[in-house]
Parts: sequence; structure tokens; C-alpha cells
Amino acid sequence: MGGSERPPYPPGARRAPGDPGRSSIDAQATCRTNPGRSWIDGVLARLERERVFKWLPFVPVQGLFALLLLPNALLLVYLSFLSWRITRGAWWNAPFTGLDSFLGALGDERFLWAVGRTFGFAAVAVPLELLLGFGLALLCREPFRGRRIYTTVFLLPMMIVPAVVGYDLSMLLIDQGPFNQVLSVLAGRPITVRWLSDYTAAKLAVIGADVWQWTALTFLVFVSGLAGLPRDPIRAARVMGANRWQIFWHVELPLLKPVIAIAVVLRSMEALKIFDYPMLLTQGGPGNSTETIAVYLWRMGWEFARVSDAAAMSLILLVVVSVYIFIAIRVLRRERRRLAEEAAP
Amino acid sequence: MRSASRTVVTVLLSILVLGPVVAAAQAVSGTTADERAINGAKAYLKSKGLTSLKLNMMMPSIFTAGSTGEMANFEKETGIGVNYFEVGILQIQAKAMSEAVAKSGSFDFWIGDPISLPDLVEAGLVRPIDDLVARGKPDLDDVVAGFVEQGRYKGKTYGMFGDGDNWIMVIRKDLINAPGEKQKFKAKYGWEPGCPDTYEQWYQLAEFFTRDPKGTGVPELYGAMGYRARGWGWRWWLQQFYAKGGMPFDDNMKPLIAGKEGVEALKDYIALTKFMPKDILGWATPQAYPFYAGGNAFSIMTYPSIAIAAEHPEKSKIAGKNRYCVVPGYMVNGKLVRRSLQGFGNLLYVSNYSKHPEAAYWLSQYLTSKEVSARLVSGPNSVWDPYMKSHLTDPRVIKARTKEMLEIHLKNAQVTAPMILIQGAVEYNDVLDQHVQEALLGKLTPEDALNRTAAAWEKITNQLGRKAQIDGWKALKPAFPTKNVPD
Amino acid sequence: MAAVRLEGLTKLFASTRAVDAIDLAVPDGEFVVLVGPSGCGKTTTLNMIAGLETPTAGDIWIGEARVTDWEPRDRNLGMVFQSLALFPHLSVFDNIAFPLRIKKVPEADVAARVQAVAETTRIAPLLRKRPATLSGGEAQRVALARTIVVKPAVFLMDEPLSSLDAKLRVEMRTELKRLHAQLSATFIYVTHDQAEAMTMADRIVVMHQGRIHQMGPPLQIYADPANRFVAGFFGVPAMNFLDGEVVAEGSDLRFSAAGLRPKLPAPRTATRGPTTLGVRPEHVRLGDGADASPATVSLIEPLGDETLVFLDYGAPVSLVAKVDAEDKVAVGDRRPFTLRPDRLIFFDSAGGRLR
Amino acid sequence: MMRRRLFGVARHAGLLVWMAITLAPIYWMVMTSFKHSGEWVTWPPRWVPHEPTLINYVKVLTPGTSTFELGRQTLKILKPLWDSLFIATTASLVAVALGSALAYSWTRFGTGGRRYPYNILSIRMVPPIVIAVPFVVYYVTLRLLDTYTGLILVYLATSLPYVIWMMLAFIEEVPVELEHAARVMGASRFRVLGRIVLPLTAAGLVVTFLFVFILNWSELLLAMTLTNTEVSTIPITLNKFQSANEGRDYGPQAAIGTIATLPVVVLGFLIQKHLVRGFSFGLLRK
Repeated sequence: MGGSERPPYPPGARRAPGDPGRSSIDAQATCRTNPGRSWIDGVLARLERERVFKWLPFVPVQGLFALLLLPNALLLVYLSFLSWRITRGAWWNAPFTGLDSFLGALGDERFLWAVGRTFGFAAVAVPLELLLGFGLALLCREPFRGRRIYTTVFLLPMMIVPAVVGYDLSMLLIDQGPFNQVLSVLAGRPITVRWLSDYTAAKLAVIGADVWQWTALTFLVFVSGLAGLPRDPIRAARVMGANRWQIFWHVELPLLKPVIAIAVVLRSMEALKIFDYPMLLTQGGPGNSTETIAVYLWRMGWEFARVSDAAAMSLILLVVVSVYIFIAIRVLRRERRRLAEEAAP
Repeated sequence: MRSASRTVVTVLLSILVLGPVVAAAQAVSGTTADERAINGAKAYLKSKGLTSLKLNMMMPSIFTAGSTGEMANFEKETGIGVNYFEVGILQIQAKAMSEAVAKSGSFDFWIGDPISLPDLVEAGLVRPIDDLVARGKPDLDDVVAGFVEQGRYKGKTYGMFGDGDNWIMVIRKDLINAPGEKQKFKAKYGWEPGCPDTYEQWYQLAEFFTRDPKGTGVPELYGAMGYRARGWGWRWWLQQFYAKGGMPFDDNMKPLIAGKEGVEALKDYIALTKFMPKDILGWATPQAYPFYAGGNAFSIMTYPSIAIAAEHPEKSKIAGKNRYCVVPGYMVNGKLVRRSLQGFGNLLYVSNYSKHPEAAYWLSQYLTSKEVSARLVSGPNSVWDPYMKSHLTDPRVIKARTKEMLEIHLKNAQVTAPMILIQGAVEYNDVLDQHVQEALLGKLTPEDALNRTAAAWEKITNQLGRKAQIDGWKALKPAFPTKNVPD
Repeated sequence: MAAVRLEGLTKLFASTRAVDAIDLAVPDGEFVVLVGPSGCGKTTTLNMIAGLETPTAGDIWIGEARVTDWEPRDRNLGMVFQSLALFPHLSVFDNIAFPLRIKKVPEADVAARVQAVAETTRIAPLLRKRPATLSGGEAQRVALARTIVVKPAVFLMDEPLSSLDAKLRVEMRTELKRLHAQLSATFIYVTHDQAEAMTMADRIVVMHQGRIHQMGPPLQIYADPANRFVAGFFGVPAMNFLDGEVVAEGSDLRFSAAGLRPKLPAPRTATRGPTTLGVRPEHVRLGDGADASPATVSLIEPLGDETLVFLDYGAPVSLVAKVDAEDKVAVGDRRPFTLRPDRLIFFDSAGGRLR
Repeated sequence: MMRRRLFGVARHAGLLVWMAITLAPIYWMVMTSFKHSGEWVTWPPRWVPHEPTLINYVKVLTPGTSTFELGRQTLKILKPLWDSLFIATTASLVAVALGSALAYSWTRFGTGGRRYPYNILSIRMVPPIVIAVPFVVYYVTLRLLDTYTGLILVYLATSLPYVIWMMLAFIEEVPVELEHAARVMGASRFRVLGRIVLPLTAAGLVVTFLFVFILNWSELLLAMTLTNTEVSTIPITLNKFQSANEGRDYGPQAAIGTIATLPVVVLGFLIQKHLVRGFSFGLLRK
């Protein structure tokens, strides 16, 4: 106690009298009155005020978005209204053609197929991942011998570079390869499916790659979700005479809703971008059977040099995706709000 | 504008008219093209006040091993070395396009196929090299007729041709000569087995030599091999289509592929596939060569570099057992028409955005000189295929490829047709590729596939501007061979 | 040492007035308790004094200094939190040493000072433990030790005893009082427990809906509440409130409600009309008298030394009386009662005190 | 009792099947990396190399140009390995630092409004191919094409949404009173971050770092678009040799795959028990 413990700033040094509400620390003045503090402390003290401090991380982040993503978005929109190919001079000289690129894109069967195909992949892969992940998580729910080993192994695929997965599977899936060998043993007759060059099988291979790798993630999410289930409602239901199935259906599943929401949003968000597996496994072939949006746009932009068309398609895609984004975000918001309400007594 | 004679005339004219003034002052000394390249490079370095220089080169990753030695030699001689930037062979186009946008100069020159030339020239990426050709006098006159045209577009030279990728047919003479086989074959098909003259004959050979004694559906020996994978398969169809006498477009750029020739060629193309390994739909050179060299197939239609794999003393199980054939054809109006395709063919392009385009050019000239190209072509790991007349007589090349193969190869060159080298080629080809594969997979009927391709081609042509495309197509037409069969 | 003064202190959250223009002066060394139901703004007020919340308007003075805009660390305060806020990743020793190290006290002194404080708060054997392994009382003392160790001029306490069980809580009250006496620092203590407020405070500040309703010494607050809210908040069981009206009966004034008409002390000048009468249970007497009203016993709650008797006198709400345990009362007994006239308090319909 | 045991057996059966499915491809890759070229493709396939060899690793890791089995391909793996490591680490570190600071600011002060994290998440949902072409145009003007900085910035932007969402869950768990206590005791806001928030969310930071590191370490499309000669990453390198119609130099590629996988898997094991909380997106009960 005593003088040494007193606030280091004499009253008035930080704020001019009669100047309510606004800060006006003068770093120089601070220096003079407090020789113990360097100018760095002065700056830090200034940054520390809540109205400054809380914006500190926003400056670089928003700056990054504003400088990196915004100009690109604007450029994308601008390009889509032109008729520019890389083979037609500089983009700023390209003729303005209004909605032509958009109309062209909507009339491009291949594009529409690619969109449909990509959503189709997601529609098959994501539910599969959810079901598998959920099933495995349920099996690993209570403690038993070997549980740690299982969970450890199940998380492995997530940690592997998708390009490596694509490469690895391309080795396993050749027609005289290990995968067909295993199938043959199981089936008791020779199986020679051309996983990489058959029209339908190649689609399955791409979906399979996604499922193999990302079931790990849904498994992880569900394991944590199940571990976090509150015990009392379940106990209450048991006391009330509910059987295992009823508890699962009426108590646990509703409580797991937010977790399911995360898994769905996380996975479908990434599944719509699918690029690596078709690129590495099949190059979009055979035919165009595994050509996803990303692969087609890659070709459109970089091989066919049709940048304006690619830009228009990108924007159409964005509109489609934003419907999904809108729904996903509403779900997330609702679940978070609900949880906050439940948490408050 | 694309015939060899026209080129020679153009070059001669430019030398005659402008030459005495410009070239005399700048011509590079040296008796051979590689010497001139070295001298030119040295002079260039000197003029820039440099003692050494590293050029960035983009190349398909498959190409480095065969070429690095010669680049090291060039660096030893001149001080100009190369950093390689390897890209998947099918992504070269994308990377080049991206550089056309970027204009970054991040690579000085690159190896690419002729298909992308028109687009890349239009995109402003490729530097015309006529001025440097005039000064360096590369061995263009030794390049097989027609090939040199592949590096030219709208009257200017853009790339040094370096890889004679017209196809060759290889069959297994040991299997034909096996006891009893000839007789059995003749009894069945009525002709002495050997190099097929027509695709029908190839089909018969393939059928006969496909050996599946246990009936497992996985033969011990496959009758035929070609390429059927996405990105490649269309080229093999195109060759068959040309042999049918087909042309992709008429003079107004109306697609002609969906006609009788196209459909028949496609049916034959599909029929032949059943004698090929099942996974052929995903294979390219790195899969096909070892498979063939492993003695697993009777015949293959592919790049001439197959000889290196097939005759490799250690890695090949069938060295010395191969017979090289002039490509088969079709009977058109009672006459046999054979067509080989310049199915890839690499060019050395110099970038417009290079800081040292001249240095890059000198290295290109060095690599495509008679002497150095012979070394490249005969190298143990080479994927460069013979493309100069002098290769035929070079003992090193003969040793690596066999005399028989070289003679056949240059015969094939006489009936070699170009791919569709006009603006938008990549897109035309991709659409064709897609539909050919869908027909192959039974997703579309051959007629349907080709009709759809034709419709898509019309769309592309309209987008690019019909007039410009007609001009491009007309300029390409002279590059098609006039002979039906080689001499 | 420092006095604390709040001038027109206001805090808005969105549009709700959490704290509404409070004026308060806490003299140096006083033990002040802010008390009120949850959501009354007392914690927000404390946080503003600590500098953890920025006031929307008004000023805070500590000692001579106007600290409204100061960072908490510059205010020379000690604060004990409801959750105790022990740092789970630090040992007890490091928890106590934390403020010293922040203030760059030399490490040798740190050890000595921590040891000394640990002795006085009787936690010396716990110094190596982690907070998670401590019992409630131990954690409580660690939190105190951590606050005391820097000898702040002002102690802020935000319901520090709420996590303890009933017995420990009573013990700790005494301990805190002793601590206050020892340190002779200013204590500002926030609680919703009126018993804590009554037992510990030099002065109580009653808050409700962001405003101060009354301040004063505990007994004064109890005996002379400023309004119906304060009256109802203090005392267990709560004060009886009877709705009725003041009527004139001859020269007398009487309070009339249900079956009950007690006479009011003579010098009342209050206006007639609807009024609420407040009377604490200990001021309700059983037994006949001049002014007695009839009633039936509906419920009894023995407390040990005393007994609560619920009287049904005809109104919807029973009247509670606190009687000596000796007095035998049974449910159903008819027991008339009287109200101590000098202890009757009157409120208007808005809850304001009528004097 | 009988039913219980039956369930136990069935459970193990189910789990073992998936374990086999999970491990087989990884096993195959690792085994192939120890095989001579003659054993890469055989019928029947060889699940165990008959003559294990390290030659593939030697080839892949030898600096400079190494010649592959087919005698055609050369590959410098060390440079991409280093580039990947540098780019992924830097981008992930900065993203974790900025993103968690932002998550902190949002959690504590509501900075940016209630919808901010959701808005940021929508950035992640946009397929990167959509902006690939304008990105090149734009990066050229900024001279960021084919630079470390360029790729790091892109990865930073694309991993921030994940960082923010994962860190929200961890930061919300730190009682705000701890921070108040520290501040009253004299700590500045920065010190509170360093001494209280950071240690208490350390596990979360590590998990988050690992996850975005995996994403950045694996990213292919943008890397392919935005690099040329100067910068190269592991996925690009693999793609060079894998684009379906290109090389099948199985052995060396398996070695690259194994090398690319190993560090991440080891890291993953170390922080496995913290992984669970990281993916709750703040939607799990405590």
C-alpha cells in the first residue's frame, strides 16, 4: 500500500478535464509524467482500450478479405459480362456482351451435367459418410477392450493428403489390382471391374475415395457428440420405462441434432468442391462420367481459354451454392441459439 | 502455307530479300547447327555482359530424363543452364494458358505439343523465332517433310520441332513364326500373317492371337494394344478416320466426322478394343510400354519410342522379337490408303515474356541440331523420336532403334497427317475425345457420338468466328499427305 | 486507502438500463454491501468500479483520481469473484504470485509475500496443489489470499460465498469481517443474500432495477425501509403486506382490511384511501387485546427457538406471526392477534413509503 | 448375458471390417514404397514385398535430379517438400493466430456483429475454382503469382473460417471471470491473452493448427493455379505423376505418399484426444 501502489497516472493525465467519453492519451505526456514507461507502453495502453482492442484482429483479417477476395469477386463479375478468351488479347479490351455468357452457360449441357453430377456425388457420398460415421461412433460408444485402437485407426484417413489418397486408390483399383483380388476372394469368382475406366464404376471410385477419407471426420464429430450427451435426460427416460430404441429415437437423436447439423454442413460444404479425386483418379473420364464442376471449370478456363464463359458459370454456380449456404447457415445459427437458450437456466 | 516447299520458299525469300542486309551482319559463325547454337549463345551472353545464365524451362515430367544430359553439355559449353519445371503432360496447356494471362516470364521456354500452338500464339505467349532462325540456320532442311510445318502458324515459325511422333505399328514376329501358327492362321483367314495392310487384317490378327485358354476373361496374351484413355483415345480414332479418307471439316468448317467414314472408323475402333487389356481405358505410355515389353500383347500401335522399351536388352522380354510395320489402312474406292498420325510431336517454344528469348532459342537450336538430336533420340531413356533424315543413317540411332524400325518410321512419315491444328484445337479435341470414349463405353451409339461431336464443333466454330477458323483450316490442309501409301 | 465515489453512473445494455444514474459515496475503510435480487445491476456496478465494464455515462472516483477511463490494472483494486476465478493451469502458489509477478515484484520477494499471505489465510500446506484439487473452503481462501497479497486499497467482492455450503458460508462471513478489520481497506461487497448483507455491512446499499432504493446501516434499513421493495427484501420470513384502506372513525384513524380494523397511532397525517400496511412477523402478537382481530391458525412452522404461525383472518393471504416457541399453538386454534401500532409501516399503491 | 456377448462379437466384427477398409490402402502404399519395380504390378498382387528395398526412398530423397524406374521421369522431391512445409506451416500459424484472436474478440465483445462467423464461413463454402482465373489476373498485377507470399495469403484466407469456428468452441469454454480476475490484478489485455487465454486454449490451438495444416498441406487446385516455377507443393508434385494418363511410377510415388503422410499422422496421434472438441463448432454441450 502507500504511494508506490498508487495508480501510475495522476488524474487528468489521461484525459483532459471536461472531455467526457473520448480518450486522449498523449503518449508524450505519459512519457514525461511517467519516466518508467516507454513509448511502447503508451502505444500498448492505447491499443488496449476496449474500443480499439476488440477491432485489432479485424484489421488484418478484413484487410485480407478486402484486398484479396473482394477484387477477385469484382473481377469475376466483370469478366462474366465480357466475351473474353485468353486467346483474344487483353481482358480490358474485350467486348462487352452483357448476359451472353450466362445464356451460353445455361445452354451448355456439359456444364449442367457437371453441376448435377457434383451434387449427385455429394448426395451419395455425404449421407454414406454420415451413416457410416454415426454407426461406427455408436459401436465405439461405451468403453470396451480395443476401443482406443479402433478410434485411432478410424481417424487416420483424414490426415492423408487427398492427392495421396487419389494416387493410392489408382494403384489399388486397377483391374488386375488388389481391390479386385479381395473382391474375387470374397465373391468366390473372378471380379474384374474396371474401377477407373468403366462409366459407372469410375463414379463409384470417386465417391468411394471421398467416403473412405472423410468418414473419419464424421466419425470424429459423432464420437464427440455422443460423449457430450447429457446423462440425466437419458436416465430420466429409462426410469420412465423407455427401452433402448425409444431412448435413442426420442431422447438421444433429438439431442444430437446440432452435431448432425455440423457434420452435414462440414461435409457437404467440402463435397461440392470435389476436384482432387477425379483429377487424380480419372481426369474426369471415362467420357465425362466423373467430370465435376471444378474439373470442368478448370478445363473451361485453362484449357479452352474461355474465361468469360467460365466466369459466368462460376457465378451461376455461386447462386446455386449460396442457396445451400443460406440453408446451412440458418441451421447452424438455429442450433447454436437453441443451445445457448438451453444452457441458460 | 504449310507445305514444306512453301516453307523453304519463304525462308529462302526472306534470306534473299532481307538476308544480305540483316543476316550478314548478324549471322552466327560455325559449320554445324549445334556449333552455331553454342556460338550464338556465347555471343548473346557476352553482349549482355553475363558469364552464366539459368533459363527456366517447363516440360512434361516424362521428358526430363532423356534431355537433361544434353542440357548439361550446353551449359558446360556456354554457361547457359536450365532449371526444369515439370508439369503433367496433359497440364502443359493449362499452365501455358495461365502464363499467357500472367505474363510473368516465369519460364523462358517449354516443350509442348503442336495442338496448343494456335491457341498459345493467339494468346500471345509464343515468340516467333524467324529472326533467330535466319541467324542461326538450324537444321530445318533435314527435318522430315511436314514435321517442320507443325511449328508454324499463319506464316511464322514458332517452335523448333523435336520429336517425330508419327505412329508405328509393332507386331510379334516370334509368335507368327511359332510352329503351326502361320498355317492355322492362313486356314482361318486366308492370308499369310504378317504386317497388316488394313484394319480388317489387324482385327483378324488380334482376334487370332488373343489367347485365353482357360476362358477366364483375362487372356494370357492380348491381340492388340492402342490408346483408349481420356485425353488420348481420340487420336487413335482420328488416325483410322483419316485412313478411311475422312476429313474433319469441309471448306466451310462444317464438320464431316459424322459421315459414313467416321462411323465405320469408330465401329472398327471399338471392335478392336475388345482384344486389348481391359484397363486400357486408363492407360497411356507409362502403362502401355512396360505391358507390351513384358510380352503380354501381340501387337501395338503407338509412338516410335516403343522401340526403346521393346528392344531394351534387360527390361524387355521380347527384345529382337518385334517386327515394325507401316501403319495399316483402308481400301478406299478400291485403293489402299494408309495414314499415320502425328499424334503428339513436341516443339520447343520460346516464351514472349522471357527475359532471354535469344538464349532460349539457342538452346532449342542446339537440342534440335543433327548431331545433338541424334544423341537425344538414341539415348537410353529417350522419349524423343527420330524426325530427321540423318537419323536414318546415324549409327547411334540405328543401334538404339534398329535399322528396320527407322526405315519403317520414315516410311510412315510419308503418310503422316496432322492433328486438327487450328485455333481452339484443345477444345475440339476434348469434345471429340469425350464422345469417342462414350461410344467406346456403349453409352452412345457411334452415330450419336459423332453427331453430337459435330454439333459441339459447330458451336465452337461459331464462338471462335467461322471466318477465322476457315482460314486456319485452309492453311492446315496442305499439311495433309498426298500419297496414299509410302514409296 | 481510498474512498470510492460514483457519480451518475449509468450502463446501458442494448436498450435496457442495467445501471441507472447511480450516485454513491463509499468512505475510506468502510464495508459496503450492494444487495438486491439478481439482475438488479449490482454486479454491473461492481464491474464498472473494477473497470471491467465501461460506463455509458457517469464517473467513478477512487481516492483523488477520476478513474472512469482507467484500465482495471491501474485502479489498485482487489477483486474476488463469484466463481473464485482461480487459474486452473497454475498452482496455488502461482495463483497467489500472479499479481505480484504482473507487477514485476522481484522473485525473492514474491516467495516471501506468498508464504506470508498463505500463513495468515491458513493455506500454506496447499501451495503446491492445483485449484481443481481444492475443497470449496480452501479455494475460497486461496482466492482471498490472491487478492490480499498486493494489499489493494479497495476490495471488490462479487458474491464470493455463494459457492460454499451453508455452514462454511457463515464461518467465512466472520472471517471476512475480521479481514476487513485487519486490513482497514474499503470493501465493496455484492450479494443477493440479505442475511449476508445484514451481518457484514457497515452500510447496505439496496439496489433494484438499476437504481439505488436505499442506503444506510443494516438496522436502519431493516427498521425503516424506504419503500415496499426494501421492506420486502429484508427479513425472514418477509414482512406481511396487507392491502386495505385508511378510514376515519370518529376522531380515530383506522386501517380497514378484510376482517381487521386496527387503530392507527394518533399523529398520523396520512391521507385516506387505499393503502398497503406492512408489519414484520415479530410485531404480530397473539392474544386478546383492546384492538384484537379474530383469526384461525392455518399452518405452523417451528424454527426451534421461535415458531411461525400463519393466521387466516379472512383475506386471501395469511398473516405470518413469529412467536416464542414456548407458546403452544396448534393448527385450527382460534387465536386473535394484535399489531404493534408503533411498528406499522404504510405504502402507497406504487410501493412508496407513506409517512 | 448371451445377448451381451453376441453384441460384443458383432461389434468387433463390424469395427474390424472398417478397420481393414481403413488400413488396407495405407498398408498397400507403405508396402509398395518398399517394393522393387518388378513387384508393383503383378497378378496376383503382392501384399508383402519379397525383397524389401529402400531404393524408392533413396531415389525420391536424393537432392537434385533423380531418375525414376521407367527411365523417363525425374523429380526433385526435397524442394516441394520444403515448400509445402513452409507454406502450410506459415499459413496455418498466421491463420491460427489471427483467427483465434478474431474468435476471441467476437466471443468477448461481439465484434463484427452476431452474424460475423457465419458470414466468414460462407467464404469457405465458395468452391475455389470459381475464383481461380481472376486470381491469376489479379495476382499478376500484385506480383504475387508463383510466390510463397501469394500462396500463403490464399491459404490464410481459406483456412481462417475453420480457425474461427474451431476456436470459438474453445474460447467460449474459458470463463470470462478468469480474465477479469487477471485484469483486476494488474494484467493488461495482452498479458491476459498470453498468460490466461493462451494456456487454457492451448489444446484447441494445437488441434486447430493441425486441422488447417492438413488442409493447407493437401490443397491442390489453388496451388496448381497459382504456382509456376518458383514454388511447388507436394500435391502438385504427386499430380504431375498421377494425372491418370501419366506416370505410374508406383514405388517412388508410394514413397512420396508415405513421406507426405507420416508427419501429419504422427502429429495427429499426439493430439488425438483433443481432436474431439475441435470439431464441435461450438455446438456441443459442455
